[in-house]
Parts: sequence; C-alpha cells; structure tokens
Amino acid sequence: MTDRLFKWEKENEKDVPGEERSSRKPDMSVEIGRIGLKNPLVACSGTFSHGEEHSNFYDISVLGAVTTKSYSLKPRKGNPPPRICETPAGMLNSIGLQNDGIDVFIKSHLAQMKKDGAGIILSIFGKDSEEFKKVALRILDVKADIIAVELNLSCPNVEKDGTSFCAFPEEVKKVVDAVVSMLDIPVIAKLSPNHDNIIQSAEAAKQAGAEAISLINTAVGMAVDVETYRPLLGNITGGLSGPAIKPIALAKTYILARENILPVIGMGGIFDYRDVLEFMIAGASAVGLGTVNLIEYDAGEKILLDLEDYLVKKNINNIRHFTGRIRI
Amino acid sequence: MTDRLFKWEKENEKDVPGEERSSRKPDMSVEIGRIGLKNPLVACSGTFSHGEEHSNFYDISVLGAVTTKSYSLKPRKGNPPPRICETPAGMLNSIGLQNDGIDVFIKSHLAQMKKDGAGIILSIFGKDSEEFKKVALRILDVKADIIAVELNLSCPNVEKDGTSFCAFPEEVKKVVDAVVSMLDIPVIAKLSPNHDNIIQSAEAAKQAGAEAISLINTAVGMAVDVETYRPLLGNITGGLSGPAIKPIALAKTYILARENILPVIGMGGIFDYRDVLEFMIAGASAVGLGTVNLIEYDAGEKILLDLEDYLVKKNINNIRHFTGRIRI
Amino acid sequence: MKILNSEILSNERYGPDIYKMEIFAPHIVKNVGAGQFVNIRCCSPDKRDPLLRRPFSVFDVEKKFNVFSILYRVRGKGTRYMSELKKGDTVNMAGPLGKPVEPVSLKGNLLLIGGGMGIAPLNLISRIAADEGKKVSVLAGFKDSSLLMWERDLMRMGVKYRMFSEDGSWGQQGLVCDHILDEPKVLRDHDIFCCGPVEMLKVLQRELEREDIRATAILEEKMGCGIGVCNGCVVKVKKKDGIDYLRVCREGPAFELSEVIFD
Amino acid sequence: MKILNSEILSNERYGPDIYKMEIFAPHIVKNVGAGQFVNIRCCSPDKRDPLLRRPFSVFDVEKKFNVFSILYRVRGKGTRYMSELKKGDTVNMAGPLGKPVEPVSLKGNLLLIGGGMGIAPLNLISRIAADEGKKVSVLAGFKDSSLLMWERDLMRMGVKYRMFSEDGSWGQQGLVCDHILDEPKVLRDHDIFCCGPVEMLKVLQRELEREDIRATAILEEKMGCGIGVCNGCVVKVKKKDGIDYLRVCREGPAFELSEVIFD
Ligand SMILES: Cc1cc2nc3c(=O)[nH]c(=O)nc-3n(C[C@H](O)[C@H](O)[C@H](O)COP(=O)(O)OP(=O)(O)OC[C@H]3O[C@@H](n4cnc5c(N)ncnc54)[C@H](O)[C@@H]3O)c2cc1C
Ligand SMILES: Cc1cc2nc3c(=O)[nH]c(=O)nc-3n(C[C@H](O)[C@H](O)[C@H](O)COP(=O)(O)OP(=O)(O)OC[C@H]3O[C@@H](n4cnc5c(N)ncnc54)[C@H](O)[C@@H]3O)c2cc1C
Ligand SMILES: Cc1cc2nc3c(=O)[nH]c(=O)nc-3n(C[C@H](O)[C@H](O)[C@H](O)COP(=O)(O)O)c2cc1C
Ligand SMILES: Cc1cc2nc3c(=O)[nH]c(=O)nc-3n(C[C@H](O)[C@H](O)[C@H](O)COP(=O)(O)O)c2cc1C
Ligand code: FES
Ligand code: FES
Repeated sequence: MTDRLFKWEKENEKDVPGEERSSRKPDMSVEIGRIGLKNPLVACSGTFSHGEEHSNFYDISVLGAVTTKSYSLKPRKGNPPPRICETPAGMLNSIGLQNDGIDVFIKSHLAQMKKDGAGIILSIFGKDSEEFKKVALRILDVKADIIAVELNLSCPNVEKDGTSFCAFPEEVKKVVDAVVSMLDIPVIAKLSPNHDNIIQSAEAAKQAGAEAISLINTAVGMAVDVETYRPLLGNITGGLSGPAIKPIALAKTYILARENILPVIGMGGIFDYRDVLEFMIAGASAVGLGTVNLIEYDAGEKILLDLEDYLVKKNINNIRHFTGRIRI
Repeated sequence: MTDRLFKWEKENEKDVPGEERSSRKPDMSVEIGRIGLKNPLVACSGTFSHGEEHSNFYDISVLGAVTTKSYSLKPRKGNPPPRICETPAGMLNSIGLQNDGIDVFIKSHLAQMKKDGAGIILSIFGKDSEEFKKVALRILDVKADIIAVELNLSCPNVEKDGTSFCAFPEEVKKVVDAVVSMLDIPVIAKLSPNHDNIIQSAEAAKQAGAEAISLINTAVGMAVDVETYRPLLGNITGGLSGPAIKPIALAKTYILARENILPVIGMGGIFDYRDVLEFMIAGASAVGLGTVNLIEYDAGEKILLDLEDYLVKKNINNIRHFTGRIRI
Repeated sequence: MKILNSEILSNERYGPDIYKMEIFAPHIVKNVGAGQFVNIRCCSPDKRDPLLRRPFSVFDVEKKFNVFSILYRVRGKGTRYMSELKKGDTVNMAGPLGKPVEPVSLKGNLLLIGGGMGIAPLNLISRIAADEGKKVSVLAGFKDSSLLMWERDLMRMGVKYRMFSEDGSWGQQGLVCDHILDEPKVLRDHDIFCCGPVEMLKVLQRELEREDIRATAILEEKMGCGIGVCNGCVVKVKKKDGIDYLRVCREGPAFELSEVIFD
Repeated sequence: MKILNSEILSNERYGPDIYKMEIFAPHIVKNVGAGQFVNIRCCSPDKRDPLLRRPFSVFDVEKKFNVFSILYRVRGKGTRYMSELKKGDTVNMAGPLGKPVEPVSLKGNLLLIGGGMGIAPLNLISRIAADEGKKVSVLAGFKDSSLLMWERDLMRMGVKYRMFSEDGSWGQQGLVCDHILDEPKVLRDHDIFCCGPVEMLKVLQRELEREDIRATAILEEKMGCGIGVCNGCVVKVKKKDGIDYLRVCREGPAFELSEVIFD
C-alpha cells in the first residue's frame, strides 16, 4: 500500500504467486460459552466507537465482533478536557463515558452497525444495578441484533480515584444478576486490573449467570505537567492502556483463566498477532483490540491476516489450539 | 563525555562560561519524618546492589541515600532463570530476592558501603514477622551506620502470583510493629501497586510506628514465548518496572500522599529529572531511582545535576517547594 | 481511506526548528479541503515510542504534481523523528482528516488571523481562496522572525498581509490582536478565520464579541485517534441547551469562535 | 568507568544479516580482556524502546588505532537500530564488562570450539593468544555459510581451523560436535574454550565429560544491567554445596563447562 511517485514500482508489490492462503485456510472460530465468534478478534469498547470510522479503512465484518462504546441510560457529556495523554508505550484517557445514551444508540447507530455487518457486543454502563437494569430493558427489543451485552463494571473514570463496581464482588453479582434477569442473551462482565479480587469477582459474575469475563479495563494512572503543576488530564487520574500494560493484562488473564471459572476475553496492549497468541496461550478464549485501533486503523484486518498466515506456516489448523496451552 | 577520534572536538565541549552553577546552588535537602536526606534521590532496592558497581561510574555519595538489595535472615538463591524480560518501555524481573543473607551484608558489604559514603537505607525481607524481627535484631549492632530500615512488604516474586504482605493491612502492622519494637531507627514500609488498599496499609504502618512509605514496588506481570508456549520468566510471573508503570506509580503516590498519613518516597519508572518533579508535585517527599540504574549507570548523578540546573533556571531555591504542589 | 506510506519529496528547514515536508500523495491532494489535517506515525512500525500519531495541518497543495506539504516545528520526539527523515523516505500517514471548513467566503473577502504555527492551516485556506479568485488578507503575530519565509509564500499567492512580532524583528512590534478593532467596519466585510495559541484566541474572542463580529477558529487539542472514535480531543462549546464537548478531529477542527469556551 | 558516546568508524555487512561495527574507543582497547563484552543502548536517549542495553562480545581489537569491533546478527529492534547506524554516528556504550577469561593457556595450545555467532568472543581469544605466539586451533559449526568471511580473518591470524555446516555449503557437512572425541589425546593437550547455542554446549558437555576433559564455556543470558547489580543474568552452576546461581555479567561470561547446569 505504498503511495509512490513511480508507478512501475507499484507493479512489483503484487503478491508473490504461490502464496495462496485460502487453499488451507485454518479454522479461526472460537466459542466463549454460548457466544460463537468466527475468530477471536474483538474490538474493545471505547476504541472503535460503533465501527463507522474504521469501516473507512477495512471491512469490519471480518472481525469476530465489535464492542460498542459503553452506553448509559441517559446521554453523558463525559469529563472535561484534556482527556488524552501519551505515556511511555501507553496512553492515559479520562473520557468519562461520553455517549449519546442507549436510546440514540438503538435508534440510529444500531442500524449503521447492522449494515457494516460485524457481530455486535453492546457495552453498557449504569451508576447502579437499577440503572443497569433499565438499560437492559431498552435492549430487549433489539436483542436479536446483538451477540452479547458487556457490562462495564470497571471504568476508572467515573468514580473518584478510579474505584469501580468490580472493587466489590457483591456489587458485580448484583449488577450481573439485574441484567441477566432482564435479558436472555449472553452477558459478559468486564473487570479491571485495579483490584486484586478478579477471581472473586469472576466467581460472583458466574454465580449471577454471566457467560464470560472481559479483562482488563484500563489501569488507574496519572501524569503531571511539570511546568504548570497541573495534572495532564482534566479528570486528574485516568485509565492507562496500550503496550505498557500488556504484561499486567497477561498476568491477570493467566491467573484468572487457570481457575476455569468462565472463559476470558483477554485484552490490554495487543498490537500484533504475536500479542494475540500470548494472550491465548496464557488462557484467553478470545482477545480484545483496544488502543491499537486508535493508531493503526486497519489493525483488525492486518492482525487477522497475520494470524491466519502464522497458523498456515505452523501447520496448525485451529486457533483454539492455543487457548491455555502454556507450558509451565 | 564523547570519546572521539579528533581531540580538538573535545575542546568545544567545555562548559559554556557564565553557567557557573555553584554560585546559587539551591537547597536540595528533604526531610521524611525523622529521616533527613541531602537531596530527594534514593537508589531503589534491588537495582543498585550495595552501590559498589555504580561507584565505578560516579561518586554515589552525591545521592540522598542508597537502598540496599533486600536482605533476608538466611542467604536466598532466588528464582530459576530466565529472570529478566524486556517489555514495551518496561521490564519484568523475577529475581526472587537472591541475596547473601543479612550476616554477610553486615560483615562485608556494609564496610564497602560506608567507604563509598552514601547514606544507607537497609532493605530487609522476612517470610513472617518473626523472621523480620530476627533480621532487625542483627541490625541492632550496626544501626549507627544506617539511616533507616526499609521493609520489603511487597515483593511480587516470592509468593504465588505475586501476593505479598501488603495485601493485608493487618500483616503490614504486625511486621512493622515487630521491627519497630526491636530497632529505634526510622522504619520505611514499602508497598505494592498490586493491591487496592494502600491507604489502609499506610495507616497500619503508621500506627505501628513507621516513618515513611516507599511506593511502588513492581506490578505483577507476565510474558509468554509464542514459539515455545513457555513463560518468558522461570518464575512464570514477575514484577513490572520502568517507564511503562510510571503513570500507575504517580497515581498511587498522589492518592496516598494526599491523605497525609506518612511521607511518601515515590518511585516507578523515573528516568529523568522531569519524572522526579512529577512525583514530587504529586506529593512525594523523596523519590526512588530503580530500573534507570540498570540502563544509565550514571543516572543518579545526571538527574541530580539536571534538577539543580532546573531549580536555578526557574529561580526556585528549595526542592521542597515541589512536594504536593499539584494544582487541581 | 487508507493508511499509506507516502514518499517524502523534500524535508527542509523553513526556519529555526521549523521544517516544511513535501509529500507525494495523490489521495490527499485529491480529497483535501481547507483546515484538514493528516495524522502521522512518528516511529518505525516495530516501535511503540512515540505511541500515538501526530496531527499536522495540510499547509499547501500542488495539485499538478500530486504533492502536498506540512509545516512543522520540532517540539518533542515525534517531530524530531520527522525532522530526521530524508527525501525518498516514506512517512506513514492517514488523511485527510477533520471536517473541511465551510465553502469559503460568501462575502468574497477573507481575513486570516494567525499566531505562530497557527498559520499552517491558514495557508491552505488562503491558497484555496486565492485560486478561486477571492481577496485574501492576512494578519499574523509571532514571537520573532523565525517564520519569515512565509512572507515569500504569501507574496507568491498575491495576498495582502501585515505581520507583528513580539521582539519587533519582523513587521510591527506588538501582538496581532492589539489593533484588531481599529476598523470594525472592515472586519465586518470579511469572513474571518483564525488559528493560533489559546491565549491569542481568547483575546480575539473577547475583542470580536464586543463588536459582535463572527469568526471561525481552527483549534488544536491532544488527539488519541484523529478519526473520531475515542472522544479524546474534545473542546467545550456553548450550545442552546448548555455546554457540549465536541471533537476537534470530527466536528472540527473549525468552530465558531464565539461558541468555544476556553477555560 | 564511563558510559561514552563512541564514534563508529565503519558498520558494514559481514554476511547476510550480519554486521561488523568498528568503534573508536581507547578506553575499551586499553582495558579489554578476552571474553569481555560491551553494553550498547539501541535507541536515541529520549526514547524508551528498546529499554534495555544490548550486550555484544568484543570481536577484535586494533591496538594501534584504538579501535575495536563487534560482530552482530540482526535479530530484533535493537540490532536493527544498530545496523542502520553509519560511519561517523556515535554509539552509546559501556564496557568492557564481564570478567576476562583466565590468562590464556598454560598448555600453550588453544582449541576454540564455536557455533554460529558464538564465534564472536572466540575471535578475540584467538587474537590475544596468537599475538602471544600461542598455537590456536578452531573448530566451528554453522547452519550455512553466512559467516564465511570469518575464514579470511582466521587465515590472517594464522590460525588452524576446521569448519562444519549443516547444509554442507561451508567446510564439512555436519555438526561441530560430531567428531569431537575422535582424538581425545589431542584434546587433552589443549586449553579448550567454547561458545555457541545451548544445544551445542549441552552435547559438548556430555561428550567431554566422558573423557573427563575440561573446557571453559562462554555463556549468554538475557541481561538487565550487565554490571552485576540486578542478578538477572544468572546461570545455574554446580557447587560443592549444591547449586548456585551465578551472574553471567559478573562471575562470567566464562564458566567451567562441566559445572554449568543446562535445564
Ligand atoms: C489538528 C492539529 C493540527 C496541527 N497542525 C500542526 C502543524 O501544522 N504544524 C505543527 O508544527 N504542529 C501542528 N500541530 C501540533 C503537533 O501535532 C504537535 O506539535 C506534535 O504532536 C508534537 O509532537 P512531538 O512528539 O514532537 O512532541 P511531544 O513530545 O508530544 O511534546 C513535546 C512538548 O510539546 C508540547 N506540545 C505537544 N503538542 C502540542 C501542541 N499541539 N501545541 C503546543 N504544545 C504542544 C507538549 O506538551 C510537550 O511539552 C497540530 C495539532 C493538531 C491537533
Ligand atoms: C554476554 C553476551 C554477549 C553477546 N555477544 C553477541 C555478539 O557478539 N554478537 C551477537 O550477534 N549477539 C551477541 N549477543 C546476543 C545479543 O545481545 C542479542 O542478539 C541482542 O540483544 C538482540 O537484541 P535485539 O533487540 O536485536 O533483539 P530482541 O528484539 O531483543 O529479540 C529478537 C529475538 O531474538 C531473540 N534473542 C534475543 N537475544 C538473544 C540471544 N542472546 N540469543 C538468541 N536469541 C536471542 C529474542 O528472544 C527474540 O525472539 C550476546 C549476548 C550476551 C548476553
Ligand atoms: C480511549 C479509550 C476509551 C475507552 N472506553 C471504554 C468504554 O467506554 N468502556 C469500556 O468498557 N472500556 C473502555 N476502554 C477500555 C478498553 O476497552 C480496553 O479494555 C483497554 O483500553 C485495554 O486494552 P488496550 O490496551 O488494548 O487499549 C477505553 C479505552 C480507551 C483507550
Ligand atoms: C531487577 C530488580 C530487582 C528488584 N529487587 C527489589 C528488592 O530486592 N527489594 C525491593 O523492595 N524492591 C526491589 N525492586 C523494586 C524496585 O526497588 C522499585 O520499587 C521498582 O522497580 C519500581 O521502580 P522503577 O520502575 O524505577 O524500577 C526490584 C526491581 C528490579 C527491576
Ligand atoms: S482524537 Fe479520537 S475522537 Fe478525536
Ligand atoms: S545483568 Fe544484571 S546482574 Fe547481570
């Protein structure tokens, strides 16, 4: 895809013949409880909006699924700017769940998403289990259009200093319970790395009927402007994402997946197909692409192709081969 | 310090005249409870051994203090290799507190350290409060030679999955209590980012008589070799350090320092003088240099000079000016 | 749209610490509108430092040669990396991004008010307007004369201009807003576009408000994605029903100056 | 000791993906002993990627010109960065590090057994021994002939050698250890130094053990600091009282082969 001055150089960039991938295309499909995905790549909530922008770069229906921005009952304006700050191999954000509200999503964005053709995981957020329940209620009518609902129990940008539902397993249970009782489609609970109780939270989510755990949301972080003495984020603290947190996310994935409580959708700093394999080997059944979507807009397509190529090269005909394969 | 082929180029590298720093040298001293340091730069435990190697690169007595490797009652062989793995803007280690034991430290390394002339913070580790007490007992005889004892309550490499004392504030209290009851020199409790109870742990440490909190030890992390399916560390998980974790460390420092429980020695990913200022503005009274010592062997000297230059440039005559200055 | 590795045709000093990079990119040249920007990856693909792309306004286009340019100041590691690229190297880039500013000038006359590097997007507006035969005037303020080369570009476009510099080394000594209200009637005759440091925009907003004169401001904000997905680059804007946070990379970068809330 | 920015005198292809870098560094040339290494920072000082330094054995020294060289294979981003440096650029480097191997050869004869890039430190041992008038023999095994240029270097040093390659494209087809015990008596006459992939060292250890022949192995391990402070680079070693973890960068890189535990 090089845009070059000399046209004839373009000619040389054609695929090398004999490298036809399709002839032995590996089986990329995965199952996460009742959720079947055609491949393990899921766009992470908040990094893909509702897919429209990325559709300019590739056919997003190639993805296993797209998770929407987290929607709340009422529209939320989000946090004051600045909301973004780069850190070494990572970034902080304090968006604060700015969104149009679940009704606008259902009325307008959903149609667009259906047209784009990717499987939809609808991420939702509420300030308590009652509000979660109300959001779930709105989804009832359109539940046929979505694969699963993901509960954002772990946004570090709405409560002081990054506290969130998943600090308390009993809260996790209450919220999952509230939603599951309303909606008979699979529910995914999304947990954070900021609390050391992921196993308890996952147990709680399972007891309340969740289908899977998404792991991890961003880690609470901060940066300071040395010249002005001000925090570099309007919300003071924010959520750290990107390659910087990959080792932390992998450890959490490993520690939770090993318990065999629920299947894990692993995420945090995935930037290439090798990162995907690391998460799967550590125990993830599927993976989330987050920050990479902000930087390499066609990452979903590229990583998928790279994964397929790798499997072909290694003569592995099934991506599920990797999940939990870690050799200790 | 360029080693060049042409000698005359060296001539041009002399300091620009008129930049005499000494004439208005700012006051760099800080106080952390009863601990007075001539400047806020402390070498972190485990990244400076006992100072001998770094003495080859600069006069380490310019530092505020040097924290030793954590010493235990008996020598420890540490964890099986590989023990080191690079990650994006960070590194994982699973050294596992390899050390010669407190007796060897006292008998041989201490003399070397005294000769090198830096203030000594002795880091110690025990498997329970009893063992901490025994280590403290050995220190009694040499307590005049050290500024403070730092209790490593937060090593993620000795217990399964990185659990450590500071997961439990009551354990923190017990251990600090055990040591304080033996030793009448200042005690620093070192906490980890892996638990969300730093405020409670700091309270517990204070109640038991600690003088300050060191924050943060490494974050539990992991990496996987995609080709062999093996963890890249012999101990499976390890501790993440370096610039990658700086935003997390800053947030922890801010969240704890704001509570005014005990003075905070902030650390995690500091690589230059601006990082030092970030930590101080966020609330740290002093800071630790860790991973940077492994890469820029003369970081301590360089950062100190840069700090002094910056203060002169900004006409600030006291480094304490920065602590907690954050503008919210 | 695609992320492309486009070829650099030149990357030369334009002033102290300021470079102009010319890039061969038919897809940008064909589609770009005034005010739009490109988003550049400032390290080799296997590196994670710097992580985020860096946005730069399109400074100029040469339709005939399928070439466009950006003008940038070296600030940190991203722009330092860019300044080390050479003719023949490629730059990984997405664009054009942002909403083009409204079809230029109903009034037929354009007034561009710039400060510092804020002249970058104004240059393209000027180019497009001049090509359409519109009358363009420029008022611009600088710290010093480091952007002096721009005068030549403006002369070539046949644009009227008046420069201010804080140190008096270029044009009139002073700030660009100092005399902005000297002739309000003239201002009213123009479509006004402004771009520059927040401090300048604040003063401009206050001054123009007094005479109830409208202007379009081209804003900058730290960006996460540049394509509208992260909601990271918002500015606070007055709306009928209170305030709203709008994305510089999507609803912007051009906003009605009087509606922006700088705080 | 200092971390210095030393000037690169040449950085040229030595084989496919293999480069030889010559560096002007009086302090290294003056102090370096056989087996020692330098630790190189593989990015500009404002970058954090790659974070850790990369260790490279000193390959050769030219005392007269205050120049030493390293031989390296491009494996990842650190070595890729190095391969892009040019004559006249500087490289940020500390050294010499590690313990020099014991004063060479009481027996007067040296046998160097190398595999792949493991020949790098052996080359310096050979140089030092040859300069002292010792007799040096080399046995080395490779995947293919990509290190062919080394033959010329050995010839110039007047060293006896025998090469093996897995694909038969250079010297004899096969592995370097295949015939190692053909003449145990000859082996006993030599001080043996070996360096190469762990698989090779394991076989060598097993074979030499059979005849109770000693050898010095030069080991590699991922390094945190390279100067002995982090305890990151340890290898497992048999000691009278059980096992011990010794640092490659401090107690090593040379160890008694029979004492190393590869597991
Ligand atoms: C829509 C848009 C268009 C832009 N167009 C141009 C352009 O045409 N020419 C141009 O030179 N720049 C332009 N910028 C700014 C440019 O993107 C930044 O200068 C660049 O990202 C700095 O990257 P860096 O890695 O060199 O600096 P960093 O290492 O990221 O930062 C170095 C220092 O510069 C400061 N800094 C970073 N960005 C800005 C900024 N936007 N304004 C002021 N200070 C900043 C940082 O806070 C830091 O102190 C534009 C920005 C936006 C949002
Ligand atoms: C004491 C010592 C002396 C050395 N001397 C030399 C030398 O003279 N010439 C030379 O070419 N190399 C030498 N090495 C190895 C060299 O340090 C590594 O090749 C280099 O660090 C790779 O850096 P990178 O950033 O290019 O690769 P990375 O991006 O770090 O790694 C790329 C890939 O290479 C693998 N890799 C990294 N290091 C090694 C290694 N040591 N062995 C095998 N695979 C590895 C990684 O696992 C990864 O898969 C030496 C190592 C040590 C410890
Ligand atoms: C800009 C941004 C916005 C995000 N918004 C949400 C959100 O609305 N809901 C949510 O559950 N997670 C949100 N996240 C977290 C991501 O979904 C993901 O869990 C996290 O970023 C870790 O993955 P990464 O390192 O690949 O980005 C957001 C992350 C970023 C960077
Ligand atoms: C190789 C290594 C060894 C360490 N060993 C110890 C130790 O023995 N005791 C301790 O309290 N902390 C230890 N630490 C943690 C550091 O002291 C420090 O808290 C942490 O690395 C964060 O700072 P940094 O990011 O600047 O390295 C070690 C860190 C590293 C990288
Ligand atoms: S930068 Fe992401 S929405 Fe504008
Ligand atoms: S690499 Fe740190 S001790 Fe050897």
